[in-house]
Amino acid sequence: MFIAQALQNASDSTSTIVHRNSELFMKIDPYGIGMTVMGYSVVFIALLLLYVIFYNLSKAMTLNIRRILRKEGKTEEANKIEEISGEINAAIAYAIYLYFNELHDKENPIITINRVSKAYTPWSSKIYGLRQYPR
Amino acid sequence: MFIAQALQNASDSTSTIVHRNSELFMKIDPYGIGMTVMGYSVVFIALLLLYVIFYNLSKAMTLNIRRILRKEGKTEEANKIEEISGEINAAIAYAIYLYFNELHDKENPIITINRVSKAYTPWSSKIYGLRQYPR
Amino acid sequence: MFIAQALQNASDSTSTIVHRNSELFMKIDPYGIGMTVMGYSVVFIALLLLYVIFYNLSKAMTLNIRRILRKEGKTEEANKIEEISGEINAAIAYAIYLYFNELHDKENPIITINRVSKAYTPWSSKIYGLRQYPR
Amino acid sequence: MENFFDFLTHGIEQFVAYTAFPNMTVGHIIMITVGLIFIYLAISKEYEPLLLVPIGFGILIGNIPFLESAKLQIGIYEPGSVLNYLHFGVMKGIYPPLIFLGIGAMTDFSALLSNPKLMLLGAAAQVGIFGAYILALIIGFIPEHAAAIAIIGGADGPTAIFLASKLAPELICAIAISAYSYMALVPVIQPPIMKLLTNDKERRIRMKPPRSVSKTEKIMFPIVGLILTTFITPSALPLLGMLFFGNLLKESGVTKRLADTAKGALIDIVTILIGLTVGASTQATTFLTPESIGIFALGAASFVIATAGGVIFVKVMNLFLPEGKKINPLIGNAGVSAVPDSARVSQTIGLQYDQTNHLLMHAMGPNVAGVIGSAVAAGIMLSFFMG
Amino acid sequence: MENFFDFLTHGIEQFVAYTAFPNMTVGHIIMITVGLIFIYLAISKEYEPLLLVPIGFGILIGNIPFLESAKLQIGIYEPGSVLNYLHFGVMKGIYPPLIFLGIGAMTDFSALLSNPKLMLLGAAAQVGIFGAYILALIIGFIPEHAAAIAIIGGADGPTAIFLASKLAPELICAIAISAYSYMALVPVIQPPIMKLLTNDKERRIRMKPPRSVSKTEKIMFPIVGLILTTFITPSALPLLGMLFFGNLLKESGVTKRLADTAKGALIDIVTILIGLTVGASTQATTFLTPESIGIFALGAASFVIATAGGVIFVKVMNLFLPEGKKINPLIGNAGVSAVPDSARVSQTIGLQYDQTNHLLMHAMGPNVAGVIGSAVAAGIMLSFFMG
Amino acid sequence: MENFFDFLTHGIEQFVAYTAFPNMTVGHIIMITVGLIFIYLAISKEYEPLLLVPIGFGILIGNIPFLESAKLQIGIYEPGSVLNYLHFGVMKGIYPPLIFLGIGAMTDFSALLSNPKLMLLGAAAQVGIFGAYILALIIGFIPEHAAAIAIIGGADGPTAIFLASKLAPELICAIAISAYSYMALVPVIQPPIMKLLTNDKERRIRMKPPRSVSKTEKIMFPIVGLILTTFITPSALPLLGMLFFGNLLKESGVTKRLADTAKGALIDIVTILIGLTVGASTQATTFLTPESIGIFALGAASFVIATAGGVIFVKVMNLFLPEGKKINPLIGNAGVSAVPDSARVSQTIGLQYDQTNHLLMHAMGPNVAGVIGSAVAAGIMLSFFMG
Ligand code: NA
Ligand code: NA
Ligand code: NA
Repeated sequence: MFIAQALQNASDSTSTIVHRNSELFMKIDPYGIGMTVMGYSVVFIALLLLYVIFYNLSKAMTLNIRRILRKEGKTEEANKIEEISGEINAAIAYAIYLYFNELHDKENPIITINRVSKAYTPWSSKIYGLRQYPR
Repeated sequence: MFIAQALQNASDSTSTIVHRNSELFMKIDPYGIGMTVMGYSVVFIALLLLYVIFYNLSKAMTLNIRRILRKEGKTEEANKIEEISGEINAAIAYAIYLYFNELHDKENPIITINRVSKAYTPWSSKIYGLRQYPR
Repeated sequence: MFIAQALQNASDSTSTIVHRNSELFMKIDPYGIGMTVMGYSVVFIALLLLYVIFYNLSKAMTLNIRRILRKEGKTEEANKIEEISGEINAAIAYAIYLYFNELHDKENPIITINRVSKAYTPWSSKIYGLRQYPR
Repeated sequence: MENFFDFLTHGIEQFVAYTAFPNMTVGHIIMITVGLIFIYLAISKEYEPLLLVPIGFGILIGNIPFLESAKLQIGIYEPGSVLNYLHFGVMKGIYPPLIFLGIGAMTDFSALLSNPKLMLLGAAAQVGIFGAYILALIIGFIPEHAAAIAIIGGADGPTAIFLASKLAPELICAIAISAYSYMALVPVIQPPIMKLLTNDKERRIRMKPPRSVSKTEKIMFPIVGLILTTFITPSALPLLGMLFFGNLLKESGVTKRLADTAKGALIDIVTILIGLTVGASTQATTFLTPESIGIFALGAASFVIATAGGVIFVKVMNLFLPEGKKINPLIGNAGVSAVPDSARVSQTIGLQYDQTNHLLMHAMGPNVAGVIGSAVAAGIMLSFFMG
Repeated sequence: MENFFDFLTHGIEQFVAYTAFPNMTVGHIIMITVGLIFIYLAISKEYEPLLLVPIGFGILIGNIPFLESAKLQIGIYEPGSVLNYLHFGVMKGIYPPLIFLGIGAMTDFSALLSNPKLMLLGAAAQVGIFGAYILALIIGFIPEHAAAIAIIGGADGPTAIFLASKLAPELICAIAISAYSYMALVPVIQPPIMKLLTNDKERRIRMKPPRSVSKTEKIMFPIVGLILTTFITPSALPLLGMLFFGNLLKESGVTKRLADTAKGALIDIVTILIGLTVGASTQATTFLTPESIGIFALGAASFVIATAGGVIFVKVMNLFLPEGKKINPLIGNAGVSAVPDSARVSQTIGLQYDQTNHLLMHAMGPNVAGVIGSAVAAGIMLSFFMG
Repeated sequence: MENFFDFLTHGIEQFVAYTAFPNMTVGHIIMITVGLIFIYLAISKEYEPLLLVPIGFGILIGNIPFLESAKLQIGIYEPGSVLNYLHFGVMKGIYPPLIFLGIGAMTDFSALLSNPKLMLLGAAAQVGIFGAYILALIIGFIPEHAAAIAIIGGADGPTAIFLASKLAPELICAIAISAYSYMALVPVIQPPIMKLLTNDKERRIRMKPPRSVSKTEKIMFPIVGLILTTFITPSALPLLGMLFFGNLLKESGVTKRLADTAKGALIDIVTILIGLTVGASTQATTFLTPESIGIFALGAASFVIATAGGVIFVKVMNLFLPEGKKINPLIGNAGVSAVPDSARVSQTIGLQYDQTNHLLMHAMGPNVAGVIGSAVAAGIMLSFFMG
């Protein structure tokens, strides 16, 4: 039924459609329970999937990277992958500083992480070249 | 009469209205004396009011600020409020420099005043923090 | 005929015109030989003229500038006009560096030439003032 | 001559009639006061100044009284006026995706990637949206309006404006103002709720520092994120597409200059225009309505529900998490994606109970996840009503 | 085959017919020369280069002769051409307020605040506007055109374009070119008038250095300024609203990045587009008319009247001011708000008579006040004609 | 109640119907793969990343499957969608001239001015355009489409989009993608051809270092260049007018801030929008057609012809040039104006045969001349078809 309607909708103006659906909902979902149940679960599904994928991806990555590094003999770097307390403390320190100076600037999070993001990458190392180029 | 017209105008296109008024003026104010008298006086009234308000405001401010500073024992700053010859000379010097270099750049006036604008402010001193933040 | 058509075209929509001409070409220039002959020669004419003008202009300029410089006794500069091997080597060196760093940045050519472009200019020397002004 | 004095007197009459004074209403005074309060809070309290200063001044501009019948092309609702042209990007939902492009270019998702399970907190906080939807229906809003209002609970100005422009154009202004106001007030709204719902032991939970995140992960995130989230809710494409596009520009490492402009000149220009026009659209004659009051009430409610929802969700998660992996519920509020304010709140409150327990890094995760969460929620509502 | 040579010959015919040469008129040559002069003055004399280079090159672009009947979508007046799209912002008066936003963000009103009575000089100089209005009527322009032309005396390109777009769209181009030309020529026009109207003693008057201005005053100025001026002339809102908005972004201290963009990328982009399209709209076939000549004559007159008015007004004020508080009439010209050129003129002339008497700081006051003054004048004229 | 479960089931049905999964086709998968390849090449191989990253991500955005019948205003071809608004600048050919403005502001024509005869190489390479035109007609494209496709041989994205928007709007997307793809692949396409057509002696030819270029010459170039080229082909005005305008802003020396913005924020913003929308317009349902394949084949051919043409032309010139003035044919390819990539190719290949023979400087000349050459060619074709 909905689909049929959707197809038929194609001929109407947006607002007409919106309003027709709205009236429908007023009848069959007057308290929005249905909308809540479905909407909230979809939001969860979406982020849950994202979680699952990156949870496994990062696992794979870490192993993979460490293997590469080990091969290159960069053992200390390899271990660095695990813990970055050094950077993180610096980052936090800076974050706090920013925090107390109340710089309302969305870029803060970037700054706090910057050094971390310079971690080893399997991609072409040329990339780093670019980051320094002067605007 | 004008108002009535205005209300009736509401139904016409802009250009029609403009032209109707224009013809009206051609009849009753052929030399623009009326326009001049009224227009010029309104311009004066506007800026005169601005003058009156800020003349008194600044008076109030200065006293008020000096009181605060005195309370904080910042006597020398308190006096600085009155005269800023030091800054101003620097400012002028720079202005002259710019002037002879003919930098056609509307931002000059800012630069020439900058130090002055850093004068004491009753607002949250955090403000200064922001000014330095790197773009 | 074409012109007449053009004038008559004035009343039609762009796409109609385009299509009418297109059909015409399909008849009389099915293999695009005509288009090629004319188009390619016009491109050449345009750039050939540009060449002729700037070939002579630059000749004139160089002489003219050297004369001025000689008058001002800046002989070494005068000779510099001829050869800029110094700059050019620097420029190339930098170009190579950029090249190997593969900075895909259209501004490269500018940089490689910059110093060169600071050569003597008969225009008001004030110009230089501006180039340094801080954004 | 007599004619001329006629003109003078009439002219003065007319001039006076066109000044603000005879056209002023109580509404104008109220709104101008509101505008001044916004500006004061922005400057002296520094509540989201980049939003409140433009909006506040916009409110002043939008509420200078004028003779509307005279078609002087001043008001934002008068075709041909400059404000009306600039408002187009709000009415058609064009500005929000551009803002998201810039936000993507300035957001670092490392915090999220280093501890992916925090993504769920970004989902949890969206309960504020659906809670507000139910409340809105109860107090009598029709469903499409209820949905547009409910999205305020997403704590995302652009998302709210975008959804409202599709579902309830006549309410855009009130919804936007309400959304931005409560985002600015996050530091005031959230702390009491967080303290109410947590016990001392929970507030002291320490989380291990996030791990390093590789460049590859950061490059893959916007790509995988786009495909995954928009495959589930294609109608969130305008928002999420731009968000992830901006983020790829940032992380690719080879498009620095584009990312810099996207998070610099571009987002600044759009921020100026969106703030100014949203503010100006609060023209007293159209803004001061019962609906507006209802919208503000619902907005407050949605933020409370969202914050509570986030905190409680963490407490539930902790029931299933092993010792040492437990999450500090003080970062639950951060799913309310007023980036980075709600994360800062977690940090402050955390420090109040343990001077050495820095939660900011951990709170950034749910914080950015909340942006994605509310965009998805908006997408679902869109498809429900427009489909 | 025969057909093919037919095509070749016709093709060449057609090609030639489409080149500039057969379509060139004396007008084109004149205008191209004008464009070259603009560029020369801008580069070698540095008269307002940020305006004259774009306008000058725009004049060249607008006067490349082409077969107009062929609808190639080249000309600025051909629907569908790029120039036509970019010109929209001029025709609808959208660019001027955006320029004012940037000007507000780069203008420091301290000089004005430190000595508020200088505001009156900004009003005085606007006599140039009304003088020109009377002259325009006398030489036979119809009132609405006379008003649009008269605003040139305000020495404010954006204001002139804005008013013209509402009252005399067909004259925008000539009015804008005239306004910008004379603004660039301020250093040439004003000095003789200033010397003529002042005596040696007056020229040496020293004024005490302006006092410091507090941050609060600078923050309150755009707010109070907006409310006060637009309450009196709401129709000046599009210009003054943006001017004061930009200034608040600058002075608030918490919106630095928005102010930077407003006075940087944003105003630059609009300046490029406004200069280019205003220049290009001088298409010989539509621009070279008797009206245009009249407009240029009136423009010159208005600047002379404005300068004289400013200087004389100071002399009158001095009659009522006590010794030591007298104003140097050499800053009277600065009410002609070609910021900051007319202020620079005061400075140079002042130095010619007293090597140690720096008037620049004092002249900046009337200079910025003049911007407000002419915007108010434009507002009044708008309400008179559109009301 | 029964009603409610009805709703739930239907809701789920509907929700699923709106997700991407039921609407996905093989085409979508193909295009998404293409998008991922673009992004991979841009990031890891750094082929024109500033173009390929936006286009590649745009392809992803444009190929998220959705229920088109539901009018959700998602797709770039749905009126009212954000992408549709942003695509306007492509459809109407507004973005390309703005890009040219920025290119002009960042291009230094010194290399060309110091050795003007290199301009001819910029003309020679345009043979690729006309060669492709003939081929396109042979494989059966109608003339106006053939012309729009042929311009790909000009190796100029903006020029291609501009011409296509006038002659073949329905093919813009394929033409733009093809043009940008091959521009990115220049380092792969050209070397073999260059080596094939030159002998060892030629490859070692040394050219004397270019002479210094005076400021005056650099200022006169955009002015003379504009008048001369557009007098011959007025229809190239939108492109060449902007190119030379930008260059004057750069060289005038008095409009630095305008040039900086033109080659900074402005070109970045337009690049983001043009890349994103061109990519998004590859919506599988409309993009995957036989025409598109033909267009890609012709694009490749045109680049090969252009490169060969440039190299051969140099060899012909050398027959007439005296010893010591001969040109190294390895810079012949540079007439293909993928600035500065094709010039870089000359440099690398040159170094392969003589470690000390730097051709970059010399190759920049034909490189920038090629931009002018292809714009002129586009102008001619426009006048032929639109006249
Ligand atoms: Na959110
Ligand atoms: Na003025
Ligand atoms: Na080319």
